[in-house]
Amino acid sequence: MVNTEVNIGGGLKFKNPVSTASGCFGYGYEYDDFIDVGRLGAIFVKGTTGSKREGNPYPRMAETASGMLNSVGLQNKGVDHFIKEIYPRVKDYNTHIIVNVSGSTVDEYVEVTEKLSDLEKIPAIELNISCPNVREGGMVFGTHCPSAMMVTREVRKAWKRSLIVKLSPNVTSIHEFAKAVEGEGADSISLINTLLGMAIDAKTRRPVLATVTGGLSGPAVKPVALRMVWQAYHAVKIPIIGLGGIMNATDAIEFMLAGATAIQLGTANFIDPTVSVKVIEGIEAYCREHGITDVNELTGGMISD
Amino acid sequence: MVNTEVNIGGGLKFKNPVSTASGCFGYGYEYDDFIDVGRLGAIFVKGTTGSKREGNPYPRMAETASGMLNSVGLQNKGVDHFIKEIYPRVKDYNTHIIVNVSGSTVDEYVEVTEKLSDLEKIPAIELNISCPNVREGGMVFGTHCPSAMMVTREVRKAWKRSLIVKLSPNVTSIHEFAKAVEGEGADSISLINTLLGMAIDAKTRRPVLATVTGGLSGPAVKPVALRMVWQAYHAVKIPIIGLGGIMNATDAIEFMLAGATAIQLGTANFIDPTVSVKVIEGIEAYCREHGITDVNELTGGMISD
Amino acid sequence: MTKYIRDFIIEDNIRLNTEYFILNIRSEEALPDMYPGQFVEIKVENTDGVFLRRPISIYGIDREKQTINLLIQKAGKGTTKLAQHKQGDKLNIIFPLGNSFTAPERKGKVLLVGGGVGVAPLPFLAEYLVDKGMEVEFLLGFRNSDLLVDLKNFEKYGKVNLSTDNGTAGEKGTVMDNSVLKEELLPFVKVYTCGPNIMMKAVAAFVEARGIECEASLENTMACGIGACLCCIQETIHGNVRVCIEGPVFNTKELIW
Amino acid sequence: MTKYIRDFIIEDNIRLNTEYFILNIRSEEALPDMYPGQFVEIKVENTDGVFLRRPISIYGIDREKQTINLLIQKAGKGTTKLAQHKQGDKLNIIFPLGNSFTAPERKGKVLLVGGGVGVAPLPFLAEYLVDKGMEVEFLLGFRNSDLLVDLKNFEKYGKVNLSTDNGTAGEKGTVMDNSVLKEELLPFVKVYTCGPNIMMKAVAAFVEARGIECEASLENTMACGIGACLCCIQETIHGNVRVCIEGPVFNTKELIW
Ligand SMILES: Cc1cc2nc3c(=O)[nH]c(=O)nc-3n(C[C@H](O)[C@H](O)[C@H](O)COP(=O)(O)OP(=O)(O)OC[C@H]3O[C@@H](n4cnc5c(N)ncnc54)[C@H](O)[C@@H]3O)c2cc1C
Ligand SMILES: Cc1cc2nc3c(=O)[nH]c(=O)nc-3n(C[C@H](O)[C@H](O)[C@H](O)COP(=O)(O)OP(=O)(O)OC[C@H]3O[C@@H](n4cnc5c(N)ncnc54)[C@H](O)[C@@H]3O)c2cc1C
Ligand SMILES: Cc1cc2nc3c(=O)[nH]c(=O)nc-3n(C[C@H](O)[C@H](O)[C@H](O)COP(=O)(O)O)c2cc1C
Ligand SMILES: Cc1cc2nc3c(=O)[nH]c(=O)nc-3n(C[C@H](O)[C@H](O)[C@H](O)COP(=O)(O)O)c2cc1C
Ligand code: FES
Ligand code: FES
Repeated sequence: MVNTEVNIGGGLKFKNPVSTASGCFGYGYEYDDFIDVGRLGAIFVKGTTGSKREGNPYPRMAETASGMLNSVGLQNKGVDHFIKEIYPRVKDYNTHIIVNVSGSTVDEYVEVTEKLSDLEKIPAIELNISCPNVREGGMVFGTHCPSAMMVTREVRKAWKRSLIVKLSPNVTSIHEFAKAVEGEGADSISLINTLLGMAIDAKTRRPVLATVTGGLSGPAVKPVALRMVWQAYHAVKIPIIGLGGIMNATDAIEFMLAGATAIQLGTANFIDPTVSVKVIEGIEAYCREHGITDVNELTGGMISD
Repeated sequence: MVNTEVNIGGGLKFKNPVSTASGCFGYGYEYDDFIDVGRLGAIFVKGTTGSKREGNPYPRMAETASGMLNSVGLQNKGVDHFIKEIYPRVKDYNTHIIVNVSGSTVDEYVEVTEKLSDLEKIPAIELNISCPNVREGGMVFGTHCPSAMMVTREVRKAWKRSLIVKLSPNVTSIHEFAKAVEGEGADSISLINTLLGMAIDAKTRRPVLATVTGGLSGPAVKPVALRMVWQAYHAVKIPIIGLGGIMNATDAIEFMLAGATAIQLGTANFIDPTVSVKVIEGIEAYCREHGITDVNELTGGMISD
Repeated sequence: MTKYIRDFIIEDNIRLNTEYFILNIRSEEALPDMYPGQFVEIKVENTDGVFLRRPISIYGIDREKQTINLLIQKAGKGTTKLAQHKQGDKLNIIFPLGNSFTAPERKGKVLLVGGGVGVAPLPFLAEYLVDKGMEVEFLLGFRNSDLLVDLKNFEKYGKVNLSTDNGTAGEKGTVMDNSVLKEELLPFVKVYTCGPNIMMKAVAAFVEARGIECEASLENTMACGIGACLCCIQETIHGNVRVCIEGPVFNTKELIW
Repeated sequence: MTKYIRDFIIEDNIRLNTEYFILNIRSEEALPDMYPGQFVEIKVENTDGVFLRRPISIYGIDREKQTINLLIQKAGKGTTKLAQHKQGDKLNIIFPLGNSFTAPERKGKVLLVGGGVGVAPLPFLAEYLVDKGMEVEFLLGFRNSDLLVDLKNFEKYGKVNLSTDNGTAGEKGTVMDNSVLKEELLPFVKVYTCGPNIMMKAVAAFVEARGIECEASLENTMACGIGACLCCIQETIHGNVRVCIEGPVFNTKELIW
């Protein structure tokens, strides 16, 4: 038997290191038909804001080489809707529901956080300071270190349970941000959010996305994500949740070897809605084959001379 | 007839916007068997340093999804060897030979630049402040704005002909660097160099590259490169040479629409050594089809409402 | 409605003309309920430049044989690869996706307007409507006579009015120029349309103005196809909704387009 | 030597066993000069996860038929795709690449040591050496008898000594355990080797210690194959050199490995 339980910090444990990324797994129930979502370590739900947002105009998606750009822009019905309509529907899943908290101002982040505090079955929030698809806030917090610190500090005051801060890859020094939010009391960090990218249609000479730029995800970004997880691992002591282009168990294991305690699957769910279960099983199979009895041995287990 | 001549600044013109990227086209003659390299707008040769460098240990390459990582690390025989052995061999190509000037210290950059000044048929240098694969210098200059400014300023003093500064994508705000080197007298900028990435072999649990991290290139990075060209275009007045994942004429046109005056082909040459000629012909065909008589109309020609 | 992910086996790949082909795919297990207007998402493997699944409408089903027909136009890399598939090849499919067309409240004649590959969901819809006692008529537009597709499969259900841009088959012009829309009193209780947005908008405007209900099946670019990513949005009077869940079929009155 | 980029047509794809196959590919134009040890770079199209070309040694050529034989082991995604190719398919090839093996200075007996897919360049080398008047003997190592490849093509040129890890064919053990290397006075004027690095190092150390010249064809990961990228480096007494240009064949004395 392989022990697959991992400790995410702030008193939070996942029964296995495999979770699904915000914005890529709806609220979980979209995948009910395909898998038992209760098998997941956790589900990170779509970015949730203070009030309802319509998101960005269409088109919002562009396929790229081994990846995709999106400019969804935090479309969601707001935190109150989440509490009233969605929470009752998902709270009894046999996995952790973690809310991705988003906003344009520190006050909005805090407002959302406070409202979520009343929900017993939300063991953690993921503070999204890295969305590239909103005009104000979002990525600005994630690419300006003092802002990242400030919003983490304020949210930390409002949230007693596990606090995960999701970092933006659109920065010069990821370790600086990792350290900074650790200093402000983050229990763990997740990375990476999407890389800011762009697509043009040469035929029409127009940008493909209505917002011109969008967030790049998928296997294309994996090498960058892996590098950032490795850099962050050497900068902080808190656990790291790694993501960015993970498509299978091998990718997941690479992220763990680089320093991740757990991983998230994003874009991969679009291509194979059953991928998360395959990754759970694949990690266990890898451990058995390699005589690893505790999945935690993988974390930071890269051998380098 | 389509006018394909483009103005790179500092008195330098390319007969067409298509050139080949440093480190990806050797010194040009490696491609003699496949194409008439004289058809190119320019050839950017391998990064050249003050003295001979052996580069990084093997392995130096990892294939990734729609891309590759390299950690060559500026292996070259030094500027004196270039002047004595290579220059005589390439100077009479019917195209511009542009030397990619690399180094670990400002003095080294200046030394290389000064030595190249004597070579009549080198109309421009490309200042490489963005190599992710050397320990000191290299990318440090490209990711720290005051350093980028300093090295540009010093090299500018030593170089009278066209000065192209090659920017690193591993920064939070590319426009800041673009503006900064423009302010120090760069005649044009080229971007992007490689994105810092990493690969791990889950089987051996070791990094694939001897240096652990390396530079990501190829179609995977194209959306990021295109976005940065577009951002830089809106930040500076000097011409931009765009690159990063260009594989065909359509990609090249997208970079021009985003704001590039010319483009470079890097990794694409490895997959098809004749690609550069196909791109030259493809751009002309596009112009004819779209009734464009001057390729310069493409630059910044993206239509956005 | 439950969604499935399954490997289908290609039973037949019928080339109709230079652009269109029909894939007949078979499931090893019984097919679940499916309704006209619904679509499938196909994984196109090993094709340079194709990363995401491709949405394709259900053209027809054969419950007994456990097969689905797909009418596909070679539009780019993914569909061109699909055109090359041979009998016996496997295709991984997520299905059935999206909502479906709805029958009119009262019985009568209905018009099904398709343009190009937008004709794909119409035979399945016609079958459904005929079953419900409607009288079906088609109005189909193609660029030219070389691109007509599988007309017999439409004629089974009702009269086919044709338009081609160059007049090489049926009437010359777009569907909007077709005489079936010119008649003073349109005899239709409901109009259904699928095709290029510009065509659907014109059809919708025309029939709405005459007090006739209209449903359109919309184009969109999709990532997940199952409501998880919010990439496939359409602006409606209810805000931005997902074409893969709340659509692809919309009452045109609800659309802001 | 001039390099070419050309589409070849697959004439035959011969499955040898579960792992190995031979591709026989034909050029429409006459073949240029090629030498043993040289390789080609194949573009493997439409294969998920394959971006760069794949280097494969020249296993044999037929000048008249304008064909090249390649002996390939299914190692991963690219070679597995190649294994699926059929007669008539096209393959884009850059060739001939790299330097080549060299004949010994004086005539005599030579030993060609190959391990696994490393046997690939040896028949072409044997043909060349026999032409130059050498007497050729092979020492080939495989994991087991199921993986023996095309031995007749080796036997044409000289005696074949076999080793398998489990003794199911030839002698049991690695090539280093084979009795042909055990004899007190080795009769060979030169030894050539190609296979896993660990094997080649052992062979080189052994024969060098006995004053015999040794050439090895090295493994490496390549991006361009034509000397432009500096990715395929080998450390030598002359510094880091490119395996695709200065190699793949090296006098083992020059290697720092
Ligand atoms: C609900 C739905 C049902 C559909 N039903 C059918 C059908 O029954 N038969 C059929 O042939 N096609 C159908 N389509 C369109 C089909 O999905 C696209 O033609 C296909 O995805 C193109 O893929 P490709 O790889 O061949 O083209 P690509 O190489 O990706 O692109 C080629 C061109 O097609 C455009 N394109 C790409 N994706 C789409 C898309 N989703 N919608 C419209 N244009 C697109 C691109 O912008 C580009 O100009 C349907 C689309 C949707 C959303
Ligand atoms: C000069 C030269 C000549 C060669 N000649 C032959 C030949 O005649 N027949 C033959 O079957 N093979 C030959 N090889 C090896 C062949 O190139 C690799 O097996 C092939 O590139 C693997 O591609 P893949 O996509 O199947 O494997 P991948 O899916 O890319 O990888 C599968 C495994 O193979 C390893 N691998 C990948 N590339 C190489 C490489 N270039 N060298 C060694 N291991 C690699 C990977 O690390 C991985 O473990 C030669 C290599 C070189 C450098
Ligand atoms: C369509 C889409 C919507 C997303 N929405 C959110 C979001 O609301 N909040 C967030 O933090 N990240 C969001 N992301 C980013 C993902 O959670 C993830 O960080 C990113 O896609 C990289 O992982 P991947 O390559 O596995 O997809 C979104 C990504 C996609 C593709
Ligand atoms: C093998 C390799 C070597 C490179 N060497 C250099 C170099 O010496 N100097 C430099 O400025 N850029 C170097 N680059 C970066 C390329 O010039 C280019 O900026 C990058 O690869 C992105 O373009 P591409 O995606 O078209 O390859 C190298 C890239 C590769 C792949
Ligand atoms: S395609 Fe993902 S929500 Fe519709
Ligand atoms: S593979 Fe590029 S130099 Fe050898």
